[in-house]
Amino acid sequence: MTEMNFAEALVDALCVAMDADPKVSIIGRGISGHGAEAGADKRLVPYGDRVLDPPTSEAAVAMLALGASMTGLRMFHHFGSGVFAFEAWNQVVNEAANARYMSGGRLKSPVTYCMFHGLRQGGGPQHSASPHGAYAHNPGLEIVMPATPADAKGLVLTSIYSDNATVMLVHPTLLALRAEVPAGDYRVPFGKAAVHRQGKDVTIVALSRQVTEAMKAADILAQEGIDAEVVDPRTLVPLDETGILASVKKTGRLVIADEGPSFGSASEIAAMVAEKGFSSLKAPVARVNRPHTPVPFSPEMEAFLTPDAAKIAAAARRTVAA
Amino acid sequence: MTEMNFAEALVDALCVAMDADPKVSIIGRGISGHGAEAGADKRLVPYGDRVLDPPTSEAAVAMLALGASMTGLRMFHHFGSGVFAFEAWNQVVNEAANARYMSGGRLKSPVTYCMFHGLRQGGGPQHSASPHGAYAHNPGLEIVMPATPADAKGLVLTSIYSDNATVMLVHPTLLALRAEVPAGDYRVPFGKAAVHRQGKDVTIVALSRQVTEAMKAADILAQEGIDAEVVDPRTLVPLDETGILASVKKTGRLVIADEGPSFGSASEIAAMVAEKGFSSLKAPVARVNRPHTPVPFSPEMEAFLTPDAAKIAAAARRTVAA
Amino acid sequence: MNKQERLALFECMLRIRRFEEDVIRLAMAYDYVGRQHLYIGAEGAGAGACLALHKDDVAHTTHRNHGYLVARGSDRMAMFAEILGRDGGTNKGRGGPWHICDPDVGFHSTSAMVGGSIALAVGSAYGLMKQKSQAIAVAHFGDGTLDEGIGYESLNLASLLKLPVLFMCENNAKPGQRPSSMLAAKHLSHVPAALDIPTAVVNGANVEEVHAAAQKAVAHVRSGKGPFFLQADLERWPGSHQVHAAFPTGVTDIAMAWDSSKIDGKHADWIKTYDPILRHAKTLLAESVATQDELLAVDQRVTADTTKARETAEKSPFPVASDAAKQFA
Amino acid sequence: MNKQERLALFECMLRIRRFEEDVIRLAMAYDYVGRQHLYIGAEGAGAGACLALHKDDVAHTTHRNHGYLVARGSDRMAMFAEILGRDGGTNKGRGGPWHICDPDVGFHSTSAMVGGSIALAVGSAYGLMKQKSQAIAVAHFGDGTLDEGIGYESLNLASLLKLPVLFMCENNAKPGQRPSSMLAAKHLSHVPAALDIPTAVVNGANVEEVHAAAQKAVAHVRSGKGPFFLQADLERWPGSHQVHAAFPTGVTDIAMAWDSSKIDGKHADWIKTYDPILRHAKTLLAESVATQDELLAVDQRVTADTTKARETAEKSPFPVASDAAKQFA
Ligand SMILES: Cc1ncc(C[n+]2csc(CCOP(=O)(O)OP(=O)(O)O)c2C)c(N)n1
Ligand SMILES: Cc1ncc(C[n+]2csc(CCOP(=O)(O)OP(=O)(O)O)c2C)c(N)n1
Ligand SMILES: [Mg+2]
Ligand SMILES: [Mg+2]
Repeated sequence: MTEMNFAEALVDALCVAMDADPKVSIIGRGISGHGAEAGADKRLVPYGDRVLDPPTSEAAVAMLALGASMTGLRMFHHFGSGVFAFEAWNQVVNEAANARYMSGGRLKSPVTYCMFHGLRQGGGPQHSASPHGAYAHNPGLEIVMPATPADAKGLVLTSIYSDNATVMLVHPTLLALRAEVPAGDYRVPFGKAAVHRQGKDVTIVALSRQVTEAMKAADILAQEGIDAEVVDPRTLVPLDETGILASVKKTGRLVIADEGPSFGSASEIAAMVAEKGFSSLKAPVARVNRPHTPVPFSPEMEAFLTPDAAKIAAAARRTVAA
Repeated sequence: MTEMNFAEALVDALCVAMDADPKVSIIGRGISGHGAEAGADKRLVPYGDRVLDPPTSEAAVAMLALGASMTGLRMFHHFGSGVFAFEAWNQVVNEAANARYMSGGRLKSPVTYCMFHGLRQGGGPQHSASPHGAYAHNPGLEIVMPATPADAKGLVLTSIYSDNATVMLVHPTLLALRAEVPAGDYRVPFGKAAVHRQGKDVTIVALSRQVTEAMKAADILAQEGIDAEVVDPRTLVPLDETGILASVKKTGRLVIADEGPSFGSASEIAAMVAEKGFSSLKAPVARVNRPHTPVPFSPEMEAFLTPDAAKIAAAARRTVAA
Repeated sequence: MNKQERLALFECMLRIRRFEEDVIRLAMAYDYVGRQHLYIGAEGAGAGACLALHKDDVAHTTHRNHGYLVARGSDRMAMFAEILGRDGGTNKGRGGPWHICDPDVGFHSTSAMVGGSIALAVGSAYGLMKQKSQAIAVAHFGDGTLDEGIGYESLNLASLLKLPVLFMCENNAKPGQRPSSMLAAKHLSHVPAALDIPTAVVNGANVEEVHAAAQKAVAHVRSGKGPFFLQADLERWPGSHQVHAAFPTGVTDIAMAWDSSKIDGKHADWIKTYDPILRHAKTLLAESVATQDELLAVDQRVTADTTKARETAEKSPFPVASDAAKQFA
Repeated sequence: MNKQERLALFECMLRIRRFEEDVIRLAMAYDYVGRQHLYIGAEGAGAGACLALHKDDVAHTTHRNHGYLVARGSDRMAMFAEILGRDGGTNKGRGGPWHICDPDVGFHSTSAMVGGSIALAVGSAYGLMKQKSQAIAVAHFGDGTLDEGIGYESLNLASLLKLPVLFMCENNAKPGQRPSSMLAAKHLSHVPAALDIPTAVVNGANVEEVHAAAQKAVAHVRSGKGPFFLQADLERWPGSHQVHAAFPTGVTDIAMAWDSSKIDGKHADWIKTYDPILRHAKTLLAESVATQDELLAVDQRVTADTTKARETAEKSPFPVASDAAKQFA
């Protein structure tokens, strides 16, 4: 265990994988973003041309990664912002997602597509998307959203060693988050939620940066005598339905905190519980999402749209009171 | 009123719009598909170069439509299969969707993007997507899914005269469906569900081709003494929440029939009701979707995955028994 | 080229033709067989290129894929079975006609998206280069691929990184019909040339010309000099975009190479002057490389093999429907 | 070119420079101001091209957009206000610095996606042509756009349909730094040339050269002959990709054009030999088109206007936060 920030944990995972396996190969730059944590990427320099800095051709580069993965390389391709990856939508959701299944299992596609998502302050209408729900909607992809430095490391390593195409979404505001991270080849299993806080009154299922906000909300709620359980699915596909249902069974109440708009991840989690955990529910499900609108640049407007601890706490209060 | 098939109704709407307004302009070919209904497109021939047959460059062509719409043309762009439109994902969900809002309302973007979706028998892994849920996840777009010839005509005309970017998804197996269609400039409002059948025991919310299947299911159920109400939202964005909630309030039970996989439209409708109509619900919500998997070519496997009347009826029975 | 090689080209082309004819028969017999994009008429390009490759060279193909797989020796029974969605298919029935995958003979993913094959082949080339393989990658694609931005991006990537990839473009964008591409370039090959990729253009109906050019191109790529763009110009077979299964030019009778009275119908001209198989047969006869009987014997063998493969496939079982949502691990 | 025109080019460039300097000041003062992509150092290209346009010509720009808007007379107060996210901004604060939109002076959507502006401009050209307008469309974009497939597709569409669009490419992909494009083409302009689009290449630091070439290119496009590709080669301003607001070359003092003792710092060389504004000032002085005092007077006016616009914007209100989800109808 060493304390490091999320950006360092991401890069540490890549170094561990490259050291252990000559077939691991990386595409992209700015894996640690463009902010104060960007220096973490320096650890990649000694790996030379195992880290490819590609042209601004997202579609062809995504296919380069996929095609190379079919020859046996384990590819990790960072797109930068998730909206840049939109240029490679067909390549990720229709080519990579289907590749293994449609070959009848004859091909493997060990490729990981990583990208930033989220309301990041000043991203404006074109740079603020949180597309994890839309990716999860396309069968064949594994969808991964680390919320802590340790999970960042453990999920990167599991992604790299998965023989399926994986999409990982990172919130840039998490890059600075510091915590203990296990050393070496640490892997976090897919499909296993993390319960960050036990509670009995209400379940808060939170994704990515909203895990931090949910933990803050739980602190606020605790002062009011509301005992919240905070559950982070960590992977959307596969989704730990059992873990989520068990928590809702205990608390009877569900709040979902996610930056994505409607028709997305929070919708799926709510629907799944309304189907399979209906008898546990004592109150309406509540979603804390960004409203269904393009994202304005103006800072106060953006803040108005952004899910946060206060909004999560308010939803939890309503749910508990219902 | 004239009886015509869905393909003819689509084309009729385009002709009505082009006759009334010289600014209406079309891009694409095969609007009526490649099957027995393809002949309907012949009515477009006399419009000459108001119908552009473009190169296989989905991204640039989608932007051609968007850019032209900003100069005052009302553009209708048919992509062919929805998976081809994946090549223009960024252009539709990040450029067109944001254009009007991000200009502070100074630009209009009267562009309609039309495409086929769905399990169409033999489409296999790469040609069977139903991406309406993923489109709906991107704020700024209006999402339209006609299920009848009259709605096809009325929704095309409303789309063309909308000043926002609109995405319309058509199931190719609907093209042959025949019914009465109003003459002239007939428009169907966005955000207003159609109740195709009144019932008191269970609400079936169905989309696109599943409306036909839901009506068949309702017939089957009627013979068993179950009185199903069939509701077609017709537009996903805006969604007629009031109409859906009113139906669920009456029946207390909800089945959603949609070809899309999870993390999509059915998820959103289920979640919305679990939030806003929870007190009406007497039983778990049930979704009839395609399972979360790439789509195999093999015909019996594809049939196994495809939502149909029998599966809808089975879900309704379970719900009523719960 | 020696006799054996020239006959091998003939046999390879004929194998493709007989295969595709049986695909039409299947499409007539089974209504669920997907829309067919047949390789008839393009055999000169496919056979000429594929016989210049090594077994471990990695190819990616488009929707019009059967010809290459047959040329490189994929099991035809398994190919037919795939087209029929059977469990014994190359892809266990999951892929269907557009996605036939056979890594054993060098075929990785086949994409039915225009622009898919070229981009994946660039990826294979990257993977092969990083793993210091002697194999090269091949992108089989049509002129339509250069309409797509990803086609251009892929050419650029290959040129930038000097990747070992052969771009094998089949250009059937001939005037008269709606072309499969709409490119403002005066010549397709100006696009790769602008990106500093060496190019050559050959007549796709002349299998020996294609083969010689492909051998040169492959040698260039294999020697580490980077990509090469080989363009075979083709005339579209009249049934090449058929929605309903049909034999517009009829079943090929090899005797048409010496007895033109057997040729008739609306497309007699195509058969007489264009058909790359008959053309090669005529050359072999004219240059006394083979006799009519030798050619007929090859045909008999190929036809028998093909029929047997098809019939076996037709009898093979479907996968268990309820396994549809099971993923491969 | 007469004195008035040559001075207009000077004033236009200076207006852009003073604007961008104030953007840096704002970025230092307000932490929420988005990442800035400034037009400093490229004024020769922007002013040279924009002054060759008519008011109703429709332009689409990239993330590096301020210069064009200033050049064509967009209200600088509203531009500053937009950069500050204020209600009085060009886009009511919804767009921010990357998306400034001002149809009144010919600016439709500004896209911050590489490849966005070129593709939208092709669309505008299509719309203008269909409506038989005399106006033309202009795509302002950087070399990076030719990395993206959509850039290539857009060139092809314009050439195929003979659309009235000027492709105005600013190429700052100079060796030494990480370039903003990675193209295997020996020259960028080989790409449009392969697609049969006429091209010209000019030195973007020489505003008069750019302007003359732009006038010719615009005349070609306006006469209905189809698209034209004009490439201005530029040297990147040291702060052109700044994440944190800074003045790497300092605030421009026009007197540097005649008094080089005022030039110092790490980037003195760039200022002395490259700065397009000082370069033009020197020409105007050397050719006795203007005096030092005249130039200083222009600067005084421009600086005062700019400051006033900025200060007004800083005092202007934010939009009501709770209106964020309201759509425009
Ligand atoms: C991205 C995408 N857009 C459109 C299509 C539809 N489509 C199928 S085949 C084809 C033409 C392809 O032409 P070409 O590559 O030259 O092959 P050909 O059929 O001429 O052999 C098109 C446009 C597709 N498959 N993928
Ligand atoms: C589709 C997409 N991919 C990546 C980016 C990230 N990006 C922002 S600016 C830039 C470089 C653009 O280079 P160029 O167009 O030459 O403009 P310059 O900054 O050199 O003026 C890139 C890659 C983007 N905005 N959009
Ligand atoms: Mg072709
Ligand atoms: Mg540049």
